[in-house]
Amino acid sequence: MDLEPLISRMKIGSAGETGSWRNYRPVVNKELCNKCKTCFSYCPEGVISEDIEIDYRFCKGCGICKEICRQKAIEMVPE
Amino acid sequence: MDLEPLISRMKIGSAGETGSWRNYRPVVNKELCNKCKTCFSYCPEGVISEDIEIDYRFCKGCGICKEICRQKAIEMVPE
Amino acid sequence: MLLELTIYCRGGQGGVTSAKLVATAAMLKGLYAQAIPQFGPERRGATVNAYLRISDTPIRRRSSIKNPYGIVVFDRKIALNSTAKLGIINSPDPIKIAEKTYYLDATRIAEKNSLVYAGWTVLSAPMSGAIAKALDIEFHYLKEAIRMELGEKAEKSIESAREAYEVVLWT
Amino acid sequence: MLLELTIYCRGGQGGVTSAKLVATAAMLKGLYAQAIPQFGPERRGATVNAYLRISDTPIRRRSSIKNPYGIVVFDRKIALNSTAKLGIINSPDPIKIAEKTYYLDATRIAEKNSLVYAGWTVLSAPMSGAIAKALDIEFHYLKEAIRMELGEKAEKSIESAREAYEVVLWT
Amino acid sequence: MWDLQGDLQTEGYRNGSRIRVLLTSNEAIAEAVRIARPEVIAAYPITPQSPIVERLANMIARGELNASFVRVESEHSAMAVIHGAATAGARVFTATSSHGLAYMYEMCWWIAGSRLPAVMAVVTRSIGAPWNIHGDHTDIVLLRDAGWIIGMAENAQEAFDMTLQAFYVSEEVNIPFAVGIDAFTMSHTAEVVELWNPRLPERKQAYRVLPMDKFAVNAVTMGKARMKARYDLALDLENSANVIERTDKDFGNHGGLVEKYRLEDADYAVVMMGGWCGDAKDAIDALREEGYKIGLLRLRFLRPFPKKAVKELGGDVLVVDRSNSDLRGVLGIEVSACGIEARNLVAGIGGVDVGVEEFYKIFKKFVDNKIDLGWYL
Amino acid sequence: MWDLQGDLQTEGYRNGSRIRVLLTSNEAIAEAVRIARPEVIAAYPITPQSPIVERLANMIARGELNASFVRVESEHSAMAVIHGAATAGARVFTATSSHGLAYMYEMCWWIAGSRLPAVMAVVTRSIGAPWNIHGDHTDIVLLRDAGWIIGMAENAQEAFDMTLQAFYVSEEVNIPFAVGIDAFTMSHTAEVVELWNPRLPERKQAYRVLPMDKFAVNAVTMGKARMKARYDLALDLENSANVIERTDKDFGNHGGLVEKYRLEDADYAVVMMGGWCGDAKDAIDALREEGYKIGLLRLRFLRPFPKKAVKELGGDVLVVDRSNSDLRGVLGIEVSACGIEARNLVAGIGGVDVGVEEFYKIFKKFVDNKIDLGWYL
Amino acid sequence: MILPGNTSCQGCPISLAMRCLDEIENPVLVIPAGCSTVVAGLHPNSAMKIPVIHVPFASTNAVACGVKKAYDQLGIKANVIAWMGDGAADIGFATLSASAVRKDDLITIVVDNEAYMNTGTQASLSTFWKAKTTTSPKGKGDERRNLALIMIAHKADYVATATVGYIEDLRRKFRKAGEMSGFRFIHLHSPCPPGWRFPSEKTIEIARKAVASGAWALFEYHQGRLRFSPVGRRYVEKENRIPLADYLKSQGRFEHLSVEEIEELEKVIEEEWKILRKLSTD
Amino acid sequence: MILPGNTSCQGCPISLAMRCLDEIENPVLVIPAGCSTVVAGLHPNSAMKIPVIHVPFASTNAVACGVKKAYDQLGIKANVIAWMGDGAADIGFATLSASAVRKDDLITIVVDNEAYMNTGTQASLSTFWKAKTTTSPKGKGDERRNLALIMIAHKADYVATATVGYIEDLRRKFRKAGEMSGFRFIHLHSPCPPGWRFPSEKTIEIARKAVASGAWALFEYHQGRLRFSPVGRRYVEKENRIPLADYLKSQGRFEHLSVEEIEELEKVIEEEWKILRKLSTD
Ligand SMILES: Cc1ncc(C[n+]2csc(CCOP(=O)(O)OP(=O)(O)O)c2C)c(N)n1
Ligand SMILES: Cc1ncc(C[n+]2csc(CCOP(=O)(O)OP(=O)(O)O)c2C)c(N)n1
Ligand code: SF4
Ligand code: SF4
Ligand code: SF4
Ligand code: SF4
Ligand code: SF4
Ligand code: SF4
Ligand SMILES: [Mg+2]
Ligand SMILES: [Mg+2]
Repeated sequence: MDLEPLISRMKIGSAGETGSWRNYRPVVNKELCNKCKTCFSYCPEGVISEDIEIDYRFCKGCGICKEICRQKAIEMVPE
Repeated sequence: MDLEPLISRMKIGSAGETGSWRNYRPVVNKELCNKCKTCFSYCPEGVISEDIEIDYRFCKGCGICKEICRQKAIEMVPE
Repeated sequence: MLLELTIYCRGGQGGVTSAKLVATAAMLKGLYAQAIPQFGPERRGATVNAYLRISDTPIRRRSSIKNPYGIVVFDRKIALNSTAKLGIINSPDPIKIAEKTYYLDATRIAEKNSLVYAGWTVLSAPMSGAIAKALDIEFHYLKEAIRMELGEKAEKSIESAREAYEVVLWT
Repeated sequence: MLLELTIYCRGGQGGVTSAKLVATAAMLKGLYAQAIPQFGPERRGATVNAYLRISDTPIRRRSSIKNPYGIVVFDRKIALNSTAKLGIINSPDPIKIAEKTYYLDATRIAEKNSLVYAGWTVLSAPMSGAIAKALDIEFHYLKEAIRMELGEKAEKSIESAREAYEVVLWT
Repeated sequence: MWDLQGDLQTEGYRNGSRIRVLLTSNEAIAEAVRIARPEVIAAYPITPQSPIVERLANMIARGELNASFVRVESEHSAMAVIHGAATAGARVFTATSSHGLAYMYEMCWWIAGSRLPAVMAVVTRSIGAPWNIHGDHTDIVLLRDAGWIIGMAENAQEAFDMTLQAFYVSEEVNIPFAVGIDAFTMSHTAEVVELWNPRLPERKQAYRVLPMDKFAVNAVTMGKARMKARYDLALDLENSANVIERTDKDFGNHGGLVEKYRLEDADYAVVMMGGWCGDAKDAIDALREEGYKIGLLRLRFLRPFPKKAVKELGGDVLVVDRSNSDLRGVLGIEVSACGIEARNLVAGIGGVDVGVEEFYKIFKKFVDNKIDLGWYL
Repeated sequence: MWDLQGDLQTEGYRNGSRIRVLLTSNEAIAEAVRIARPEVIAAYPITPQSPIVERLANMIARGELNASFVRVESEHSAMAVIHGAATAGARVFTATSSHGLAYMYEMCWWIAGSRLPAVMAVVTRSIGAPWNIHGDHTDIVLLRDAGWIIGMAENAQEAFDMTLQAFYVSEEVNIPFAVGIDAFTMSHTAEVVELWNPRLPERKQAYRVLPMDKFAVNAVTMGKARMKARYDLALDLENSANVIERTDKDFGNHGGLVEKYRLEDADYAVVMMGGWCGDAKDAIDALREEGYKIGLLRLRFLRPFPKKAVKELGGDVLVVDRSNSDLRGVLGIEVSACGIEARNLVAGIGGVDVGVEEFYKIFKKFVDNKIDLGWYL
Repeated sequence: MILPGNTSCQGCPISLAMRCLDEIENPVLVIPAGCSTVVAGLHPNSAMKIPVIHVPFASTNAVACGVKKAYDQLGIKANVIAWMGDGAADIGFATLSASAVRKDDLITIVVDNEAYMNTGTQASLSTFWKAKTTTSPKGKGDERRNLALIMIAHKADYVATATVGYIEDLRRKFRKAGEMSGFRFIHLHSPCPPGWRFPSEKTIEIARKAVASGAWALFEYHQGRLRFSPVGRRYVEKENRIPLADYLKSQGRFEHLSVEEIEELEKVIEEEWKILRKLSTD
Repeated sequence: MILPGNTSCQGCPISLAMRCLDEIENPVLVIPAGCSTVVAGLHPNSAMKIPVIHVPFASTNAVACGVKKAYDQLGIKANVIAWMGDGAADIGFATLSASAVRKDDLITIVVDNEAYMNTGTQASLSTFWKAKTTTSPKGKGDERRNLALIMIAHKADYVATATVGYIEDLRRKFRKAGEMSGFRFIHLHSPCPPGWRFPSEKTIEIARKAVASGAWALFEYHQGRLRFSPVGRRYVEKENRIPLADYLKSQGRFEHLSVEEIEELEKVIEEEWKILRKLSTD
């Protein structure tokens, strides 16, 4: 019996490199950023690290990080 | 197409003459009865008429009428 | 040898149980047996049937019994005219309901042994005694059968069955 | 004659709609046509395909298109190397993606006509213009098709389609 | 005469009393339903059927269709709602797919046993586990014991025509009617359809229940009567073939229970049903060009099963199935049960794409005598 | 070794390591389940299946069976609970009938597709409308596409043995197993059974899901993989025949996929399944006495279908069916699909009583060549 | 609305409740599997003076909804009644809930005998905590579901509890429901002699003890307001109630309960009253 | 607990909520059909770091119950989570209700995006009154079902409402649920950009507006007591709230609403608050 059709295994990028979905790229202004980590908490994709680096391979460019940042430290730049 | 297998028609005594199920027969003592109609209201079978006559063809002998009668006007007599 | 019996009784009187007791007794005797209830809702007081098959070879058929060798009647009010070879009826007086009819006052026996539940006299034990007797099943098999079915609560039933086994008469 | 085209675009750009518009235009011209979306969840931004078949006889087949006669590319970022006869690409500059490639700046045309919804430039109208041109479908059929699909809201789209129809170039 | 509105913004391309429009089979079914004017519609979303119901919801919202649309919480309830409405005398419609059909399965039996006319579109889709939203026929064939008329269309035109015929036939014979179309390759593929507007008769049914009636329907029923009801259903279902054949000309002339494609002189016959028959026909044409005498018997109906047409098949027979029971396909079993020696290939399960090229290869193998029972994996 | 308690107050009549007791088939199944020691049981009441579950509930309450008994609100949930428990690695059991089977139908597909071992008793009963609580096989045959092993016992002994075998086979091949018995004539008929106590191996299954795992089961799966899964299931189901045949001797020696009764020299063969085969055998004996060379092929399994045994049938064949698909019986279709020319009688629907006398008449007609396709009404 | 000589057991609460349907005009009954199916008559007989549509177990409110929608479309007046047991409310709860949320214009009556009686007294979600049934041989482990309260949380247009113990109150509620429109829900306490194990003549007495002991609260909820019914109002206060044991110990299904267990049950019941009292305040 | 690069749409609330599952120890997810199925990964990939059992639409709580019962029998510790959309709660409501009454030891999380998103935004029982969906093209005619309130009426051991708009509060509730045992229910407000028709960057803003306008109440119910959550407590009082229109008008699905309709909605919402306030008193 071949189990493979029934089993799906953990994978980063289960939908591929979703960075290609982006129209806009979030860019963090390190000057303005106070490392409050709010963007880290609210990124639906979980692509912002605790030291506020964005993994552009997978960031879909939703813009939530930009909106949530009280410091206005994130800008959405057209791809 | 024969509809009969699907249709059931109204019938008194749909389960036959259920009076035969009785072990005890409720008998109304007309002396004691004040025609309050409580037994009429509570007979599950609906076999007590408004003037407190019991239809023994169908009375199953449950004894509810005897219990509910405040006048103790109904006695359960062994069949 | 295949014996088929139909039991006529009213819901609450223990017709099915009696079939089971006798069937178990037959099994203990080394025979084969079937005990069959009526298929459908059983209402207390309403007429219901049960069936019993006993054989010395495995019983394969399981359809309903149409022409029983014997009939068993728990309640005299269930009027019956049968052409069966064997009849067993709960009645203090002799009544002929089959070629050879056994009769006994099972109600009295049951009441004497206080086999009365929620106003209903349960006749399975005495009637099974009568049936066993009529079918030539030794009493000790029936006794064992009642024990298997009822466990510790069996004694009163065994007593009733024994009395029935002994007193039943035939016409 | 059976023409099969595969449309490559990103979710939200209007690839399926463009297929429908061109198919309808072909129908109005008296041809037969199929417009086929990708079968499954479409996510905004993700690469999706659509398919288009046009024929002068009824189209019976409905399996996927494996070796298209033409390919249509809505987004230059979707890199493509094809051996198709016909290519149509949204690009300000000539790029060769097929034997004969049409190109146009559909994004600019759409934006000019403010075909932008929720941050997404919808390219169905201009791209359908380019496809119609490449397939030799007269513009008035496409115009009618856009009316059928969009009703009163059709005008801006018709404009874009017309401009595309006129400006598209080929290499 | 025409009152297409809303989704059909214009009248398209007129062709006599017909108009040509580009529609998916889902949309074509919804248009047919509009014309049939059911009074009660209830359905539950499921891919790939949802667009049918959404389009109907739109028509109703726009006032183009005077029907009650009930948003239910499940398919069991969708079928229950139309069961109730049909009992009360309304013309009814629902649609489903796959797990939805499985979830309403009990009600499918009940409505058929109740002899209530009803029409359901089934957008055929694979049943899990595992999940898969694509096309095969494992769902619709499950109705074959339940006492339903089961049709499978090949294209949007036939989906439209068959849906209209479904209302007519169902109400004529008091048996529910399932109209099958393939997931996506039909349900979501837009193509040219000629719409037209037949005058369907008023709702007709063997009985209905009204407030002052004094009878019950479907009470506990003992053996003989219950068996008689089941027999009548089976018999009337068998005889519905006559109504289907007789009215075929009124509903698009698609051939009745079957379509025979290049069969007259065929030494090799393929038996199939559903949307992929179009691809098969193209493949057959190609083989014909090469001189192979091959043809297609397209089953338009699974119930009543076209036994006569199957039995008439001469030469070698290959059944290509899109559903399986065990290793065999469901059609394979049905065809063989007609006393035909048939080979059987199961293909296209879970939406596996089988097109002209594949059919060409399969049929080639068939005429070369290289297929017995197998799966096209 | 024996630990029968509670309902079995004594050890009955010992016969070596076996004891003889008087049990209904419902009770016999419950006893087999006790011996198999499932960890999770979930079931929903329905006539005539309820006594199975009540007996199990009793065993658990008395501490005789260490299982979790989940009182669910429906059959869909009953199957879902045992699906979940099986996924987590527990041995599981449920039981149902008729509408219950129809109501859990989606889950039946899911558990089979998931390749989870599980055992279900099906007390076969007619499916409405109209309501009817009596016996026929319209319910259990509905599992034939779903990927289940489907057995039908003839008597309480076989019900007991088959239930034990079911746990073994199901866990060996990773396919759920339905054990069928007839409503009332078996489920409620007490007869002599020899109980015995085989040592079943520990629970075994192809996979299970545990808290620290990092994989998903049954995610959305595209065509090829989905089709492969369905193929594997069909293939393994077909091959389960080997396991059934091989272990037949360990589970009562009932004959494997079929029982052949007086078939060796028969010119006339009857094909049937279920409890009424006992009556048929008595009728056959009577006809044999009269010199008719008639025998019975009793199908003990509908899936895997005993194709080989059917194909080996010589002479005239009559299939007596207790379920129908259209006018034909379900077994009639299956047997004919094996390339056998068979007559087909549908009988006993909705509990219509067909006994020795009736079978005698039917078989007489058969040998007199007076039956083609028909209903015994 | 039910005729004598039907198949109900002696002392059956369902038969009694069915008689009261004459308070409702133009009734059309939709009945799923359960004792009511049997009581309403076996083919070819119907015990009912009104039309009955028998339906699958889980489908009641959906079928009823379909019937009503059709009548509305066809211009026919009717009070469509989804009449079901507590078991049907279990399996059909999704359907019932959806019907309430849609505010289907029909009357739902749950005839609650606290078990699956028709299949032999198996525990339902309504079965009283610790009651013995054939699937809870040592007493049911979990508390009963409070259907009426849940229907209030659904914002049903009319919610009432009733009992066969007080027929006038029951009839009044049937009548009231019949005169209104919208989604109307009645939860009907129905002691069942064979299922609860008491003699058939005690049906009414036990029903009344349930009220007097606080085990069954009588109220109506309408237009956002909960009101206790006159007949049971004095039992809102715990001190007016009879001991719960009086109610429980008259039934075989509770024979096994210890004093401590009954105290536990009393506590749980009082918790429910607390919520009801909150809801009854303005 | 979900990995980057999954199939969720831009700005998806489900993906965000799934991240928070790391608050719960030993989780085993049971997921029925819905967006969550897709987000969790298409074969052969799983986007989740934890085990996922995909199950039929109506079966979630029952499968979860089976999983948990098996682990209990086999001596395995786990927090089994029935993770479903509002649509799965519709079709599976009987199952959910029974699970609550049985007090199954598991966590039920309803990720409520107020429609059947995965099949194309059809109205569910949770869909906000008057919201446009593909099956309510003129706005939905009936009010949303208040799942949390209904679960309170079920006496669930723990009931909480939460929102992706306040992640700390959400995480706290996940954590709390994970540390308890018994039947735990979390109703999670989840604004969905494509379904509600707003730009993907607005998910959080809209979620917060729901709270600030009173459209979404944040509370916990535990041991018979309802407590409003700190983050939303000030909106218990109507005068502290922002206008409901602020919330509604930021979404395409409410574009068509008139001022009067919004007032109607405000009234209905205030009625619900009334009940909640009653339940929060001692
Ligand atoms: C899908 C399905 N499952 C199970 C049954 C079997 N069944 C018939 S009646 C019944 C119990 C009815 O209980 P309830 O609704 O409380 O009514 P009561 O008999 O107690 O009045 C059950 C389980 C059925 N008919 N259909
Ligand atoms: C029995 C059944 N009916 C219908 C479906 C189709 N279906 C899949 S997902 C879905 C909607 C899911 O809605 P919800 O639970 O709210 O989750 P969401 O996608 O909104 O997150 C539906 C109707 C199904 N899979 N099974
Ligand atoms: S939210 Fe803004 S300030 Fe805070 S960590 Fe992110 S970028 Fe920096
Ligand atoms: S744009 Fe969206 S996905 Fe990208 S980092 Fe910001 S929040 Fe995350
Ligand atoms: S209850 Fe008693 S007093 Fe009243 S009418 Fe009946 S018999 Fe007479
Ligand atoms: S004994 Fe029962 S059935 Fe007879 S009259 Fe009295 S209440 Fe009615
Ligand atoms: S079991 Fe109870 S509810 Fe059912 S018919 Fe008998 S008395 Fe009535
Ligand atoms: S439709 Fe909404 S809930 Fe579904 S994946 Fe997209 S954003 Fe998430
Ligand atoms: Mg009940
Ligand atoms: Mg949702």
